[in-house]
Amino acid sequence: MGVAGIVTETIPKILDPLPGGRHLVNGIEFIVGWARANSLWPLVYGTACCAMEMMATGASRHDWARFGVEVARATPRQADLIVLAGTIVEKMGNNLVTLYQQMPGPKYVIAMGSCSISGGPFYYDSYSIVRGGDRLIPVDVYVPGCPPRPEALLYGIMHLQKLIRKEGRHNPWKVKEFETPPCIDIHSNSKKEWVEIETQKQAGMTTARERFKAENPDYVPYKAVRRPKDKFPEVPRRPVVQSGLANQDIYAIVHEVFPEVKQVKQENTDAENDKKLTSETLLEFAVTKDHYLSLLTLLKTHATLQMDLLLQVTAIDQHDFFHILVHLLSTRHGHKIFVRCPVAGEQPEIETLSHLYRGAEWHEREVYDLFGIIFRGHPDLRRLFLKEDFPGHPLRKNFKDPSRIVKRPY
Amino acid sequence: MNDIAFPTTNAIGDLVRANFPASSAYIINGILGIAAVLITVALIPVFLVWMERKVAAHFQARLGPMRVGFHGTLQSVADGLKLLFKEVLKPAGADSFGFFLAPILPATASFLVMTIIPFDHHLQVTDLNGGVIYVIAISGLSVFGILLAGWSSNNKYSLLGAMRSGAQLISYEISLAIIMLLIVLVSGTASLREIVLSQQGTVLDWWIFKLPGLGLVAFIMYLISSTAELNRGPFDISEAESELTGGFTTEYSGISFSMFFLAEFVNMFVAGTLTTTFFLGGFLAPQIGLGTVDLLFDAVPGFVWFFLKTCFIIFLFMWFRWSFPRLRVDQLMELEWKVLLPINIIVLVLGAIFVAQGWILP
Amino acid sequence: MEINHLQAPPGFTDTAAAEATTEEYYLNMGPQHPGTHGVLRLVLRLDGENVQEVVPHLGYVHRAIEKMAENQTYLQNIHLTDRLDYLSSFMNNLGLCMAIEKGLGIGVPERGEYIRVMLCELQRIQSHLLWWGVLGMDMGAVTAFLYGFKEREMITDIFEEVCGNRLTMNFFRPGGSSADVPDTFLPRVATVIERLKRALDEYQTLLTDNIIFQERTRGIGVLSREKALSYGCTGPVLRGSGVQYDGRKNNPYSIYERFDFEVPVGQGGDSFDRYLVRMEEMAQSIKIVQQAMETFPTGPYRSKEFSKYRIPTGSYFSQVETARGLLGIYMVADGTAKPYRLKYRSPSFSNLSAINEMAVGYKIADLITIISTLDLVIPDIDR
Amino acid sequence: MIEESIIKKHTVLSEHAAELLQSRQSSTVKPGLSLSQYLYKIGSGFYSLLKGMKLTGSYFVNPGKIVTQPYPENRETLKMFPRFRGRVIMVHDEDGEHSCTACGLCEKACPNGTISVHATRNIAGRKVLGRYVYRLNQCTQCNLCIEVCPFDAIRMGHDFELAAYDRDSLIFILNNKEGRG
Repeated sequence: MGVAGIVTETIPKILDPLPGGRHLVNGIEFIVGWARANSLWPLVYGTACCAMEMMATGASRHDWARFGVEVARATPRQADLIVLAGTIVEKMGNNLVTLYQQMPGPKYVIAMGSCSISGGPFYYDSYSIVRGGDRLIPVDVYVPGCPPRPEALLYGIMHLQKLIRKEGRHNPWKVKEFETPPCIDIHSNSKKEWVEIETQKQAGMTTARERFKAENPDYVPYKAVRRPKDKFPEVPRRPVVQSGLANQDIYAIVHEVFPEVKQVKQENTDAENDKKLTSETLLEFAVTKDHYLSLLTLLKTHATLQMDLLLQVTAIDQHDFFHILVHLLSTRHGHKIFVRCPVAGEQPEIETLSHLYRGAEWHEREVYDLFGIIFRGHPDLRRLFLKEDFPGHPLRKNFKDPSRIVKRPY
Repeated sequence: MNDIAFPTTNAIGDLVRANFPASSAYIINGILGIAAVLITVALIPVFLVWMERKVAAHFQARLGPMRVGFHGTLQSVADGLKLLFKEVLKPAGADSFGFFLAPILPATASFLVMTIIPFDHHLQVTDLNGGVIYVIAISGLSVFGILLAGWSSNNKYSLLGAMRSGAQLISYEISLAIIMLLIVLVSGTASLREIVLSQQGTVLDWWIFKLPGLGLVAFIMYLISSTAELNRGPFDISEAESELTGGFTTEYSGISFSMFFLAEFVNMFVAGTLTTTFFLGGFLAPQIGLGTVDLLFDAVPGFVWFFLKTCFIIFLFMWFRWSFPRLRVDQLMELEWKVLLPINIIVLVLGAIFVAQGWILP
Repeated sequence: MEINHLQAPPGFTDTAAAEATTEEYYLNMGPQHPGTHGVLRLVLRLDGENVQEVVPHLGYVHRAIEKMAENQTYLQNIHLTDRLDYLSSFMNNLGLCMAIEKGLGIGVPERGEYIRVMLCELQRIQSHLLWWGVLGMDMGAVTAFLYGFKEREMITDIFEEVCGNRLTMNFFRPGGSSADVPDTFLPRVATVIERLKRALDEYQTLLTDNIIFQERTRGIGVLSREKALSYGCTGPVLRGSGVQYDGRKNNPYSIYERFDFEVPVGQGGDSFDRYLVRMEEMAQSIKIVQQAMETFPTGPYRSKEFSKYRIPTGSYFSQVETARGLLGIYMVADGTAKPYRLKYRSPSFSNLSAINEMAVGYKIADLITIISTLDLVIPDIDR
Repeated sequence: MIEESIIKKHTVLSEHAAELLQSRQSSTVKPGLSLSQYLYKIGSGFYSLLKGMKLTGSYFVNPGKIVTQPYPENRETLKMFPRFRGRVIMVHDEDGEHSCTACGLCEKACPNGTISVHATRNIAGRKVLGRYVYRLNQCTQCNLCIEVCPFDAIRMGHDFELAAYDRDSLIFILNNKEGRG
């Protein structure tokens, strides 16, 4: 509780009965409130886009130092204000609570931006979001916006200063009890409530309706005027200059070495000239599991292809099997090659590419984390984004976790 | 040579000596002196915190504290009061004795040094004839506070910060001591009052200009090493916010943190006063040689000149801090041992030659 | 995850040298740390001040954008790309719009292309200004942070006037942009360009020429050419290591081949090279914006508007050179109004993966400088 | 045969940066600087520090360079750009009528489920707008709803001073009256 907490509680009990004691107590409370309000030291904490607007508020043009909010301390020990700038994610949740508990004495929280108020754009369909900062720590002021303007944050800070000045005797150290509202689908919930009100209202309206129809039979309904749709011309696509080797040459080179590797037929190309590919369609090879590694070593080491940069290794869940996708780019020529390899089974396995491209380590860890595909020979296959004890692999189409995901209603 | 009649007499001291018995008068004078120093030490950080934030703001093209009193004058009062009423936390596993002793040491070190600084002819608590040696000894004390704070708060960042500042303060004390040695050598006395009086005469008699090129070089070296002593400016590697989150003050909150905060600004004031005492002629008014202007300057009491010069030096410290990036630890050590130390030793030797040749009349 | 000091935490190669004279320890630069630009957590194995090994932990701002993308229409996905790498939100929008245009086979009128190029280049300058400011603050020169933001606010005013929001614009649509540029746009851009030129010289004196800055960045965090390619780094990090690859030149998209600008390439691959590459890029972007202003065409700003964007089945890939590197958007459409799979290849993800290569052997202070010259945006990594 | 032809020679950095790079090559060689290099480095280093201080000094000396726009004091003169997206408001003409016909297009276009359009049947039995619920705490001001509205019924307002003490006060009902039937 700390010394000063008890002091501000017990002073009034002693001084009130004394003559003029009340004015003295109010004087002390005013000064203490004024001091706390005018020297709010924010914690250096920012997770996402709102942190940029918080930095802009701290910069020269908006300059929150005018309010005494200046010494942005990196340690929670010397900070007395957390501005929840940015999305709060489940994994960051308990770190945020420990930060809040590490802060001393009278501490205040501003929830900045709709992510920290209610989960904002990530409310629906996200499995790793905390829908609102006040589910973890008691929030004093909510500043809506995405991100809110620096002036809006300054208005929020002035709002908080008003709150602190009024605090006075009430001991600010008692952490406010806060209840965490359940994660319900607000959108369809409000529709359900409206339907109940609506049925009641319509039930009572039948008699009024006949009387209205009787009184003015020639009632003509109001016709809303539509906004004129502005016409935009149809513009043909500009021919894209394909840098590097043309798709056919690459296909020819690969076809010599791997005759059975076929070209993934892009549905949007015209059907009959399967071979003649327009320059814009992707060159995607469908390869089986056993040729996967040898094809990729060929692509990397081939003298003319020189695919020296691995763009990404990712996967697609095709309901009964997965597609492993490897995207390669040649920085010398500029052409790109896409490789697709189907893997089946509940816990599919494939060789790793980390000895070819060191960057593949992280991409493969992400695919393991989100899809559950094992990469044999991977030096350090752990979950990359989610916590170790996260149930299941979320990017699979059949991932069901009602406790975390709120389905989008429309 | 130094008993020229000075206009201001030691009025208060004589008053006390007049109507109190001899033994108690000495004690009362001492207590009054200490009280005066403590009051100034309490008020100075309040002013300096405000000055630092306004100066930093104007350097950065912004306004700084504006709303908390006229142009933010009450801002540092609000900060101090808020820190007073904050909860004081001790992290689990922290050694409580060391944890709460640490903030006191740097503050006491700077209070002790304040006792012998000559603010004016008679505005000085005591005048030790070994003043400079006393300053060197006491300024070594603040290192203990920082090391103790770093070790006892059971946090890797504070330990890192404390080790860094330990190495930094120890190595920069050497070049500080060498330059003080040069001043003692050149002015002939070690008592601060005598050093100031040895700079009497026109502005050119100040040590910064008296020794031809030497004084300026020594002044710059002194500025650099005293910024490093303060853990400020390009040398704030001990509480580097962007690396060690808070350095040795990471685990301190409330009143214990405000002791470190206060000690930093009092130290800055002390470093400013020492620079003015050694190089800019302490409380002496700058005589330029034009008759009327000299009289006008003389009319202004000594301690006003003293504070003006100190504020200019403090402004320089702030200017360094807000214009340069931070040095790395090993670059800092390299700067001290490979750049400052050789130059200081050369300056000391040249100073000795000047004195031996008798070019400067101490 | 509790770190006990004797057993190496996960991810570390357990090669604590037996005969190490000084005892190594593990330091956790936690998710909330001023030096990690957001919520990136680094666990370092330190020998005194020297970094022996760095293991980044991600996921502290993983908001599952790719799972959400499968349940949102294409227009709603464009709005989400702002929040990926919020310092180049125009370029993210452009990436997804180009993928959709490739799917629907629609073109973009001249004025729409010019608006896109000018706004993207202005956003590149704005992002580099913020990077420059935060680099200065990470190295101790807090004044650099405020000077960087001073100019950045002017460009933010242009964006606010054009699209209404300062940071997350959601302005581009497949076929052009959602609204025309107001007529005060060109004069305002002209004044901002003049002011930026003077500002770049100021930055030259404040940081680039500063001896302390050069001492702290020269020869620090060297990333060799092969390592950069093998880790998949792109953008200024790759060009700093000497590889001449810039998406706007090597794989030209939109109308970049009409403007003539150079691609700065460093030699040594250390922090100072990456710094100079970005400073030079700012000057080049100013050149592009000036050329675009001179030949700014009139006419329609977007092509035919669709009420429902249904993209025929197939996989499409579009690539944009954002301020941090190559953003690749791989879209698998199944004919309905919602994408079947939308994968964002984020540049910071690969740039960060090379941190262990660059930071080993240097001090903690250098690690902060290296992270700063990587110019990371953590939500771009975690998506 | 393909490599050289394709890559156009890109000019390396501007002269200044190139010169720095050359001098960097020499300075990364750490062993020992010759005395002249050592003194030159101290001299040029000291000069570069002074130049940096001159720049910050110029900002300190003339207050004309201060760019701060003091928010609460400049409230009267502070005007948002015409296209600024504060929050969604419903356009009401002089006698309080709005032109929303509860078609629900904006509800479907919104990515975050911010808008709930509740239709009701009025006295004449026609479907009109009953209650237009707008949850500002979820809105990301992406302007999709306003672009899709066929009747220009909703518009982006310019107010940004919307901070509140509790979460529920950020849910607004935008229409004053039932829709015109």
